[in-house]
Amino acid sequence: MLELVTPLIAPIVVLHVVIGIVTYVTLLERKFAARMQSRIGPYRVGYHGVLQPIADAVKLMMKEDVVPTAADKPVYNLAPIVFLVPCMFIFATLPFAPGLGVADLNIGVLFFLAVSSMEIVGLFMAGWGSNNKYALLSAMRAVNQVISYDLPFVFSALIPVVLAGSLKLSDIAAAQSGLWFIFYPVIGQLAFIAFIVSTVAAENRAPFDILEAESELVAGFRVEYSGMKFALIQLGEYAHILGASFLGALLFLGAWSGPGPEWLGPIWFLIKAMLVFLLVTWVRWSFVRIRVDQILALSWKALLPATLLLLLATAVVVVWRANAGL
Amino acid sequence: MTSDQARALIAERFSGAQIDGTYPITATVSTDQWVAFARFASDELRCRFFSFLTAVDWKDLGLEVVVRVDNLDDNIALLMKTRLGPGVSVCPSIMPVYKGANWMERECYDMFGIHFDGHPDLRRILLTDDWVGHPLLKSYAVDTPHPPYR
Amino acid sequence: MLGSELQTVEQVRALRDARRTDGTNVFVIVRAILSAMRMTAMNLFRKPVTVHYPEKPRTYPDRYRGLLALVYEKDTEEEACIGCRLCEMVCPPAVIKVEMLKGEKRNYAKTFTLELYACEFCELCVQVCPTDAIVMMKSFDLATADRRELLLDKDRLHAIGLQHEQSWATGNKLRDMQGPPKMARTEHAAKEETPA
Amino acid sequence: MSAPTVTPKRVELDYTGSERLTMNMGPQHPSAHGVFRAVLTLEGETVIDVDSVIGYLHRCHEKLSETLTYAQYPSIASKTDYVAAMTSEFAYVRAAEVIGKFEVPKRAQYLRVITAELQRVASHLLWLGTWCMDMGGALGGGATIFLYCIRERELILDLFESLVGARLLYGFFQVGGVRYDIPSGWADSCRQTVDVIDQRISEYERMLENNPFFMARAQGVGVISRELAESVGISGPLLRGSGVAWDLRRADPYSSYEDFEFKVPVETAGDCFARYRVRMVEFRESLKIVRQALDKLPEGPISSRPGLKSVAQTRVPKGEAYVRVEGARGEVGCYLVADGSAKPYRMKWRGASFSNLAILPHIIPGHKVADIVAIMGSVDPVFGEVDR
Repeated sequence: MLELVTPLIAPIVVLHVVIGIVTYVTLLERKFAARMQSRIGPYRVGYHGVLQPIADAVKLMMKEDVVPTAADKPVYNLAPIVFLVPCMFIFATLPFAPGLGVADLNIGVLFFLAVSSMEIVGLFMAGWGSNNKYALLSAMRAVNQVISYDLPFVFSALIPVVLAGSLKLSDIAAAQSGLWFIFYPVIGQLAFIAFIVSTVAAENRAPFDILEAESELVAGFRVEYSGMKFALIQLGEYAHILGASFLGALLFLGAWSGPGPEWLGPIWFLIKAMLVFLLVTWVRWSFVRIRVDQILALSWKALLPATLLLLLATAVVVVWRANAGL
Repeated sequence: MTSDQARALIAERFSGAQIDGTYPITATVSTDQWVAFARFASDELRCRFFSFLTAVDWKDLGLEVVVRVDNLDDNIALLMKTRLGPGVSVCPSIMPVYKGANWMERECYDMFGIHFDGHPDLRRILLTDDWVGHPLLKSYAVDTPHPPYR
Repeated sequence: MLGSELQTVEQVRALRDARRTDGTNVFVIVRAILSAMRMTAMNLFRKPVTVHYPEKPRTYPDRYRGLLALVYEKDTEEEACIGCRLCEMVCPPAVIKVEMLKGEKRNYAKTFTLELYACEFCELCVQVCPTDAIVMMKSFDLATADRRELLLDKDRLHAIGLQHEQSWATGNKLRDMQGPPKMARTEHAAKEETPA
Repeated sequence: MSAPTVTPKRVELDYTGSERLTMNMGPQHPSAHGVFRAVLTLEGETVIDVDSVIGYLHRCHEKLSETLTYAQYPSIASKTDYVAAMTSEFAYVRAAEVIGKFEVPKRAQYLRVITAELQRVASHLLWLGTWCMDMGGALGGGATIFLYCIRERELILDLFESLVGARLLYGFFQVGGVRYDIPSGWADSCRQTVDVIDQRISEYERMLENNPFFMARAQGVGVISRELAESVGISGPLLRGSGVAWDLRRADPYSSYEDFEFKVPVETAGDCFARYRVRMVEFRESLKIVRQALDKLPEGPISSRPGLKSVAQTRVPKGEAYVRVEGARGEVGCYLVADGSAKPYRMKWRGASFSNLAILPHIIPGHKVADIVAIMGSVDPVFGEVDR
């Protein structure tokens, strides 16, 4: 019986937990950024603003949903959902503890990477359907950027795969029970840096947020969205960031391994993911944005060759170690 | 070049000009010589820095166009003036000589209604395109009614 | 566009490419990135400068130029305004309107209106007031949804004067401060003191 | 407002097959520093052509000044360049003083220097913040620098508030001197503030210097050649960034500027980064002048004329003068024609931002959309001064 019910209930539970975490991740980022900028951040709703995300959600739901007259309505209305679904899908393969997750696929990493780059479809639909020149430019930039950065993203995520010798996420986590991959000499650190850079870029976060670029393109592809649709896009974006943070914690920071009893595992995992998230946030609030041509140049001329070489070096090291019997 | 030399040079080349002061040198030339004088100021006095262009409405005596240019190397300041004469509101444009005259002449047209001959893009710059009248003329009282916004 | 022949598109591109520094010095780049991140991290541990405004009122400096008000004379408790209309004439946006009421010993303001919504708080009315009647308050809280409420009449101005703390400046103090030669200023002050 | 006529050639399909897009930036746009509208013609991301539309903030200051007396107008003059209000008042007041040959006491001159230099620092702080926000976005590192700059600018505004009682539009100047003397303890708090800001400027430099993201955006972007700069008449940090050592405080000293030691920074590259460097050095030089002026501040009256008692107290004899001061954005000039009454006959306001903004159509074509905001920010226009 349990085998039948679990696949039905687990996704619902995970979905709700993820949405809950995502809403509070926004508060975490706002507080963190505020302190970095000598401000205090949300403060009025609840004690030190703890109820702020809920207030935001309620506000966005109550807002009028404006559809531009000239918009391509089916595309425009569908875009937030097409954007949100892949962002939520990436949690399907994530194990939160040994055996705790929706589906621990054999090709977990591959599924994750494939689905996470699907968000570009929703992005482009939003930019195109809005029938707005800013949104269109932003969508064009988004396609450029996401395609360029998915490759280094994939290559840097493949390094732990090579080290662990499996595409299954739980296997990769288990392989780090002795040594977290970030502490793997040289390769681990470089791969982590490449992973963070390409995560920031693939998630379109500052300093690579050229498709949002509110000083040039106002708000980019979501300039015409308001109310619930805006909330969905926002939710999708943060879910994607959260998913990538979990992936980073899993691939490099040893997932749920940590001191204390075994049931603390998911909590350790969450803490590590939050650390990755805060690192990305820290980068975001420290730099100015760079231009579209420079972003592409960085990807194709620097990051892609670097990650490729690193992957090659990792493979060589792994083969050498296997041959040497280490 | 010093300011005195510049004065002497102006007096030599533009005999009809009234010259006053040394810093700035105020030179009033006739409207016919206006562009030639601007070119002379730019090329020979090397007053390349274009400061501003404006006009003064001397009521019955007509409009006067005032331009200030500077030579930044030798610190020579030149205030060029020309009287358009009563009732006249056409002046040759010095845009071919100074690029900064583009917006300044548009503003002057906007405020005084002076048509700058040879300006390629003479439209209103600060006021709306459908504004009636030219506000800085003394005949345009502060409380002149204007059509409501469209 | 007009006059852009001096720098064509090609020239701009050439200039831009010529001046581009090669970002190949990895050491410099890494150090610069770390230094920027260090600065933000450093500020993470500084005290926030946010002022919780409505909860904790901020302290105003002595010379604060806030709401305008009329005051009563201290000794006689009469209105200090003599309706001389100097403030009406000096006001740059012309928001003050005064009518004079002739009295036996002194004059009064029959009406005194001030359109606070157009006031620019330049303190010129305070400066010219010969009897220190119009002053400024250390407050600006007069927000309202109705513009008409900002059309202050004489009673309202007197009420504001009693409600808030008065700023330092009065007409005589300002003119004393600006009085040119020091000698004349002391003489002026002496003359003021003798009748009292 | 009806749309400006755009010649059809700009929006048609190009025969080379590349499609052109006309895009409006502004008048309400996050990076327009005020209400500025640029009609851009784009080819992909590259700007081919730009038409600037200004005048949304026009208040006809020049006509207004003909109806206000010399006593009334200074407090209105601060509304032209509201970010550097002190220098705007300064230009007008000095024009009247030059025509009327009014003396200004030494103490007043020094107070003018102190406030003008503090104002320059405050204005440059706002420039640095908004420029970085243009380049970095309100949801990125730009906002961080912006908030740091605003934090430090508040310190200077606090100083001004305790000096004159207002934070933005001061009315500190009057013909013949200044209106307020410094309160007790002000000099000490000013010294402390200057020290704090000096230290914080080093922090901004550490955030931006050599930073690859920042350099990539600023270097080689928006290059202005010296010839173009002079011909259009840009001034201030922009002119000095293009290789002209021209500072009115040095070239045409006024208000005792010859008493102080300071450098005039010059850069030759003429790009956004050169302008950034010039302004960063100017920060330090201004702070240096403030320190010197506070040390040397003489005793004495603050105005050569009796305190204002009536509206028409100041009369200026017949005459005309063009007077300029080095504002935060460049040459703030006032061409004043007086006819002997208490009101000017004609006043021409030469806003530095107006001339500086006129450079945009010359330098923007050929750049990317993202560069426009960087160039706009480095020009640092204040639309109160552009539209007057």
